[in-house]
Amino acid sequence: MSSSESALAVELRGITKRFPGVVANADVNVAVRTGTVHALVGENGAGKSTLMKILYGMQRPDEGTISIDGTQGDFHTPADAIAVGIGMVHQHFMLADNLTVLENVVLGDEPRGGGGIDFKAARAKIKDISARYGLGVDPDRLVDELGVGERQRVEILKVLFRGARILILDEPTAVLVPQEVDELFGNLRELKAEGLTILFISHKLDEVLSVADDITVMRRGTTVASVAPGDVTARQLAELMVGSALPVPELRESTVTDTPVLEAEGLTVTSPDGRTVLEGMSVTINAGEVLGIAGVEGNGQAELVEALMGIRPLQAGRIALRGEDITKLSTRKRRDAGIGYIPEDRHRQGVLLEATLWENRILGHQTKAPSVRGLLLNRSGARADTQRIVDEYDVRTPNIDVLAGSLSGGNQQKLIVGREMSGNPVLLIASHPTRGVDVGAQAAIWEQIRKARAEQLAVLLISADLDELIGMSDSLAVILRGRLVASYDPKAVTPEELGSAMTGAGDGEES
Amino acid sequence: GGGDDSGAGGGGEGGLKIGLAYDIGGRGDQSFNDSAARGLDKAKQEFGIEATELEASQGETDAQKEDRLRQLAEGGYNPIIAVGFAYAGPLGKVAKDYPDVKFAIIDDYTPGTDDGPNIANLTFAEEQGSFLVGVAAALKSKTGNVGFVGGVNTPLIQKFEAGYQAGVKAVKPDATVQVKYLTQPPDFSGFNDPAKGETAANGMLDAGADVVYAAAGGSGSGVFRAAKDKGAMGIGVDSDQYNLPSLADVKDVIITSMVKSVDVAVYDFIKSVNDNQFKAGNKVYDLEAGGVQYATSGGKIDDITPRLEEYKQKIISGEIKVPSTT
Amino acid sequence: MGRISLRSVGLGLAAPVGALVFALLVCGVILSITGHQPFDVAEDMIGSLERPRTVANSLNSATTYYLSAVAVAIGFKMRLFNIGVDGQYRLAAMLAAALAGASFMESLPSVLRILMTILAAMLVGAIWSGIAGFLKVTRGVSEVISTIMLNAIATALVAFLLNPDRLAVTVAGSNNIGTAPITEGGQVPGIPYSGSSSDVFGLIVLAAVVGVAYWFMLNRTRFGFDLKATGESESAAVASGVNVKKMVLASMLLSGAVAGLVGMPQLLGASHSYSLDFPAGLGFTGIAIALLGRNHPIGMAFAAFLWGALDQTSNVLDLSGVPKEIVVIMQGVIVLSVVIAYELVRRYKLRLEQRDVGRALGTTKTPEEVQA
Amino acid sequence: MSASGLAVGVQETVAPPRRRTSPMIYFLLAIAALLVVSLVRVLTGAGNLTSSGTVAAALTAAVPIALAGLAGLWSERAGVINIGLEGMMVLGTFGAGLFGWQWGPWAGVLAGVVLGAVGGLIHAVATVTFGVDHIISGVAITLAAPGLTLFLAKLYFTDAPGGGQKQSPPIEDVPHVTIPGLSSVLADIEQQQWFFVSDLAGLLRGLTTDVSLLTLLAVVLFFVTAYVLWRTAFGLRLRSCGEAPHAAESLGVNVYKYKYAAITMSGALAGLGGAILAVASSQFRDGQTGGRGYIGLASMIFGNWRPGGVAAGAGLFGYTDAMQLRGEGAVHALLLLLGIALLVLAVVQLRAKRYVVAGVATVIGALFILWFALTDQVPPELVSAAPYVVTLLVLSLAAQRLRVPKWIGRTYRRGEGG
Ligand SMILES: Nc1ncnc2c1ncn2[C@@H]1O[C@H](COP(=O)(O)OP(=O)(O)OP(=O)(O)O)[C@@H](O)[C@H]1O
Ligand SMILES: Nc1ncnc2c1ncn2[C@@H]1O[C@H](COP(=O)(O)OP(=O)(O)OP(=O)(O)O)[C@@H](O)[C@H]1O
Ligand SMILES: [Mg+2]
Ligand SMILES: [Mg+2]
Repeated sequence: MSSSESALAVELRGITKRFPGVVANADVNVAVRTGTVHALVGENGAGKSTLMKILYGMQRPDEGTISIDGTQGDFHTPADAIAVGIGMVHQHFMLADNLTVLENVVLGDEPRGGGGIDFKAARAKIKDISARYGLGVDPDRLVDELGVGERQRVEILKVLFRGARILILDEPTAVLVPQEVDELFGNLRELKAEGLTILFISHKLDEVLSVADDITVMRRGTTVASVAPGDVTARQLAELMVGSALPVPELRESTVTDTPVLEAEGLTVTSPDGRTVLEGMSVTINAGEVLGIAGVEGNGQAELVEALMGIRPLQAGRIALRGEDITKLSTRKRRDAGIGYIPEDRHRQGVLLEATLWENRILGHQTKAPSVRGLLLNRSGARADTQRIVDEYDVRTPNIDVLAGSLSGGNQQKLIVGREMSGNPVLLIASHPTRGVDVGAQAAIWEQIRKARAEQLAVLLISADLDELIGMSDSLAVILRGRLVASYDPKAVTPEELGSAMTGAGDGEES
Repeated sequence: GGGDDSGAGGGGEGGLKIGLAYDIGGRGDQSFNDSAARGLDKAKQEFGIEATELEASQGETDAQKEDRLRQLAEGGYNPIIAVGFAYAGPLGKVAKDYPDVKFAIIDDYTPGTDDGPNIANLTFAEEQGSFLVGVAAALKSKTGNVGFVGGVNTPLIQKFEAGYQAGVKAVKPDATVQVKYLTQPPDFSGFNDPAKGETAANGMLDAGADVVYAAAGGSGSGVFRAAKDKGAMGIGVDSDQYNLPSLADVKDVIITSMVKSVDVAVYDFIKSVNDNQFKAGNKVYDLEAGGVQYATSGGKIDDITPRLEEYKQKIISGEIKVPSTT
Repeated sequence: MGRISLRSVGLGLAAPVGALVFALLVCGVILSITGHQPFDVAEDMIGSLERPRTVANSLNSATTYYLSAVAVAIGFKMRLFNIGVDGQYRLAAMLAAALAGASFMESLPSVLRILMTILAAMLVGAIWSGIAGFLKVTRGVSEVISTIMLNAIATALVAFLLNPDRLAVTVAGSNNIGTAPITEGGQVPGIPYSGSSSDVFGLIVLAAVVGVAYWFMLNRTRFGFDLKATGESESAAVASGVNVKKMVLASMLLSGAVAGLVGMPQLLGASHSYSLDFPAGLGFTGIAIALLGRNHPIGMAFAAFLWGALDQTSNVLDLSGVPKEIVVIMQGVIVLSVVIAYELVRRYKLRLEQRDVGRALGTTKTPEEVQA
Repeated sequence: MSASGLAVGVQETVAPPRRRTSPMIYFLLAIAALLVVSLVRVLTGAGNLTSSGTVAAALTAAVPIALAGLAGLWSERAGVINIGLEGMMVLGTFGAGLFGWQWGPWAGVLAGVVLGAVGGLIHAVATVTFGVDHIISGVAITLAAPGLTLFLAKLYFTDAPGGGQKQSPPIEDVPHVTIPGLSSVLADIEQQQWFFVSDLAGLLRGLTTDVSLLTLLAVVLFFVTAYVLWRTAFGLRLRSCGEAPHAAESLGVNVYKYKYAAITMSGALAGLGGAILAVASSQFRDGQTGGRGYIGLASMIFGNWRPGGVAAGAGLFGYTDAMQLRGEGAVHALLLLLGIALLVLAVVQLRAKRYVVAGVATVIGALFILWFALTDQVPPELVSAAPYVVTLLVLSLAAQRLRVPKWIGRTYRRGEGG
């Protein structure tokens, strides 16, 4: 450990934080040297975000002390943390969509002038920072119009705008493509060169090893190790995190047949403001095939999925399921025809947080046994089948009468996967099926997809996790600005190649 | 029925114990209910009697009205006075169960309430009084264009309109009468919205009217304000509005008022019971009985009182028959 | 499980009881400040409940309030705010009254006549609320605005129709105006209540039926599931295959149909004619009761009775010189404090539930156990 | 229940990239509208359509509604639905009655504002501190306020001269102002009945003649609101609480504080609206607000949560209300106006290839024109519905590009974000 060699920017000692039913942080100790990039790793729910929120004054620790540059601090609100030069970019973006970039950035620290906000000064300062770090942010755009990458940069700008000396980045790379990640790391190195201290959380261990100066590993709410990147491999790090080996996404032998299950032709979708978001896209998936779609978020994946599900109207195009035209069918009819759907945002589309597990079992299957009988609900049928899913998919819950909202995200996801697999679908549309899910659950979900594929299920897999895509797909396509621009053989492609195709820089080959 | 209603009944031993149930608005509405209150006050002073006043609430049912009357009857109040036609149904039922209690209802004489031997119906010939103020309006108007602002579009207020129209036309057959009701039932805010009254009156004045009759309860003050701003004339309703403290600042435009003497009716009724002279059935307070009249306070119509008296006599004699519907 | 259910029963009772006590306290303070005796007032009100008539009248008020609340609750369950129950029931009652009073109805058998009247009212209510539903799904017009506007338009329409040239008849000597009285065969007889001069509305049965149907619809049918799902998360419902537009239209129609019933107990059981003094504003009371009863079929029944009883016992206050508006204040405070109490209890329950989940899953381990 | 209601039917708004409509567009639209109205005026001879009297009355009628709408805007911009506006207005009318009667109209206005603010504060305690459903709290306040005021009115007003159980003694009015000279010149032009010119003169005269200081105050408040909410740090923070409170929190903004400020301000403005109503009517009366709080709420939604839109919504309502109160003739002419407006809309929609809307607009428009042509008068009972019908029609046919504050109706608790 080299922490004694230079001054400490941040020192967390004995931090404990309890939530009802959970000890999120238990006697956590972290020391961060000034002018370094310090990575924090750990599986889902290990307590990383909680710890950072405590450092940032968003939550109060039950026990423990925080020292900044050697001085002990007592942060009641983020304002206190901001005052001593701490800035935080949150795991989930903290942006107001209906405000402009400028408004989002200056919020809480507005330059004043002439009785109001000095917009001119603010604009100049934002442009200046944006130019200096190559963030390329236009202060007058509405955040609503921005893509994820741009939003990320706005978040960083917010922090820099306040002149933070200590930056906390909670999973900043989760939504970025490799090129964007490189850019971000370029920025981080530049910041470090200026003497800033960076605290950085990521699940991507390669990244961590490439950018961090020090690494702290958390498990189950406490710090289990502090290591230097030179001393460990990704594998060792992973084992420190979970206490066991990492699961690998991979398919075994090919099960692809030549019976097309999904045939979509010329799908065109326009957004409410008239932009074409999906342009003449054609997709075919055969029984037993997993088609992976790679792409930077916001290039039409959501629209493709929703168009297939009948949630979004088509301007043009035709969709057939097992040879039958379903273009004009409603979402319900499509589900009845055998489409299962794992949505990307489970809280928005996947579960009713305030309904019980067994009621959530019925959701999406309101027309099918065993949850209904004619026009009436079949409560006992639904309950029994929910119990089956809970058992088969290892949903961790005390019983099936708890509200879905009281399960962790991973367990909610397992319930959704179990539900969508029931009733033997012929096509599964899976959007980011393992997003934000810890390794155990991840392995379980992959296993279920493999099993169904072996039983001739066709799968459309959309994911931001390139390893998952490459490992789980039989064929791969890249989506860019509403079109499929390239196809790859997953056995032969590297994440880097995919990444450049996703940003439009690569040259995909037909396969 | 039966059970709990069998008790009580007859009046108190000493002085009378009067129960009075107001319509929505209650004592102090500077209008109809207030007039009843004045009659009660006068009787109280004169006969040294005891009285309890209850009041209706917005949107209540007949059952609540009935309950109100029953509570009075049970409480030994006698006589009991119901102010307003809305009490008609409930009163009919209650009166049957309390044959010894004397009841009076103001503004209603419908089958069901007229047959009770213990109910006095006190009704008014509003159209007759309105006729006379219509005559006054026509005589005072220089433009031959007058207005009528009704508070809420109900048959009762339509009676005022009918008489007023007839009065105007009697003097100037080709005169224009502009008519506006502020709200439609069950939105009774038209009796409570001077701003609406002012807007409506302004519209009439802009369209050439120079006298406006405000049969609009509390909204009248807006009508008078409009008249005052535009140098026009206004006619009040129910009581002699020239003398109302709440209208002191606009009183100089109020040339007359169609006085509906609810106070007289209430007082007379109490007196009749007090003197053991109660008479059931309809008592019409018309011009002849002095139940309706035009006010002369302020002296603005002194010049035309002879003409008005002339018409009044013709109505009393039956020579002119005033319509009660338009 | 036994422990949990005991706990939830206790918590379930804590909220309303605590709130009621709080509301009484507030009113007591107001009364004391203004120089009245809170205990005397309470005694008067409770005392008046000993009169059978007051109970019967409370039941009658509750019947109407309950129907109104169910109409509102159907919308609430899927986050539709039908402020228009008021206009819907008035228009429905007026037209149904005109139909029921029409002379050609006299020849029909009583049951058929009543049935037709009630169906007509439901139809009118549904059409009127359907306009708001239609505008919402086709044009995205907020139902809050459209129902406010439709209330006022209904008022004008009723006034227009309630005219001797159209659907109304005038009675000589009366200052009232209304539809032709419904003759005996078209009326619904009351249920005698021992000791009371007024009967209990026969249509209290209808209210009960509506309540059971509401419960059944919500908890036992696919439609009800879709309705609740839409209310809990529109986006999740859409993804599950619910056609939200159809649901909006359907639930607005349903809500309007129930709203159409609101005026029926009063019309067929007491007034027998729609006239100027037909009670107005019941739609707004319905909102308060639905909120108080938390859209729950039984909860709303209690709320409706509480409300009715408060209304009916208020008459007695004027007799003792206490402004009866204290009751309205009490109603407002009860709504607010009940809801605050529920919220506090809900948070507490959630914490308990999370703790249970945590305990069951063993995530509450200490760091030592983890490291082991 | 609660929250902002269902999004169904509302066209998703994606702000058109960087296309800011210039004020010139609005100006030209207004001119075009006035042209159509004056055309109809000439065709029908219904002078009331554009007379200064109508405009003045419209202004007076619009002010309390506009203030209620503005009140709603303050609250909802901070993320809290305020359906208690009606109740807060009632408190305002009572405050004005009680204090205005004894200490003059300005004291009354102040009292109305303070009482309204107290109502707002209660709403804030319930919704912000206790996380109560916003609708419930609002309904409870609307329910309790008239009860409380009546209770107190009986105590204070029953025996006062000119007062009663349900009304206060008279309140004096505040001064009214007229731009000297201008009014009479405009009056002359208005008299000429020239096409457009006279109509414009009528419009201007109505807006500059005999205007109550309270009306001016209301107008000023609209500009102040626009400035404070969109130009100052306070306003930015307040709006951010309605859009993304956790983002605001993460930047050190005390969300509770801003919500409290916004809702209290909301109550104060609603109270002001009520007080103005009472002062303009010379007294407090039970039931005086007559649903204006709800109409204000409607005008706020109509106005897309923007001050200019709220003013337009309240203005439209005030205008049609004034017109219907001032004489039936104008409402009859309104049929023609609506008919023409609908046909214009049909053409616009046709060009945008929205055939269904265009078709419906054409049919309804033709029906209105037919109704106009075949009758001399709208039945008086129906006339009173004019403002509501017009508002509903405008709303139904205008595209619903509403942008609701994102966090509206939802509970915010510190430390639960991210
Ligand atoms: N506000 C809260 N209330 C209750 N429990 C919470 C709260 N926030 C976090 N937790 C719990 O604390 C634990 C740690 O959560 P935290 O978000 O810090 O994990 P994390 O390490 O950031 O995970 P991830 O990798 O998924 O972001 C979780 O088990 C979660 O259940
Ligand atoms: N703000 C909060 N309030 C209450 N409980 C919370 C809160 N945030 C998280 N939790 C609880 O923490 C647990 C899971 O939270 P956490 O965010 O760590 O899960 P996760 O596995 O990371 O899933 P996700 O990817 O959806 O965040 C659940 O029990 C949830 O109810
Ligand atoms: Mg998480
Ligand atoms: Mg985290």
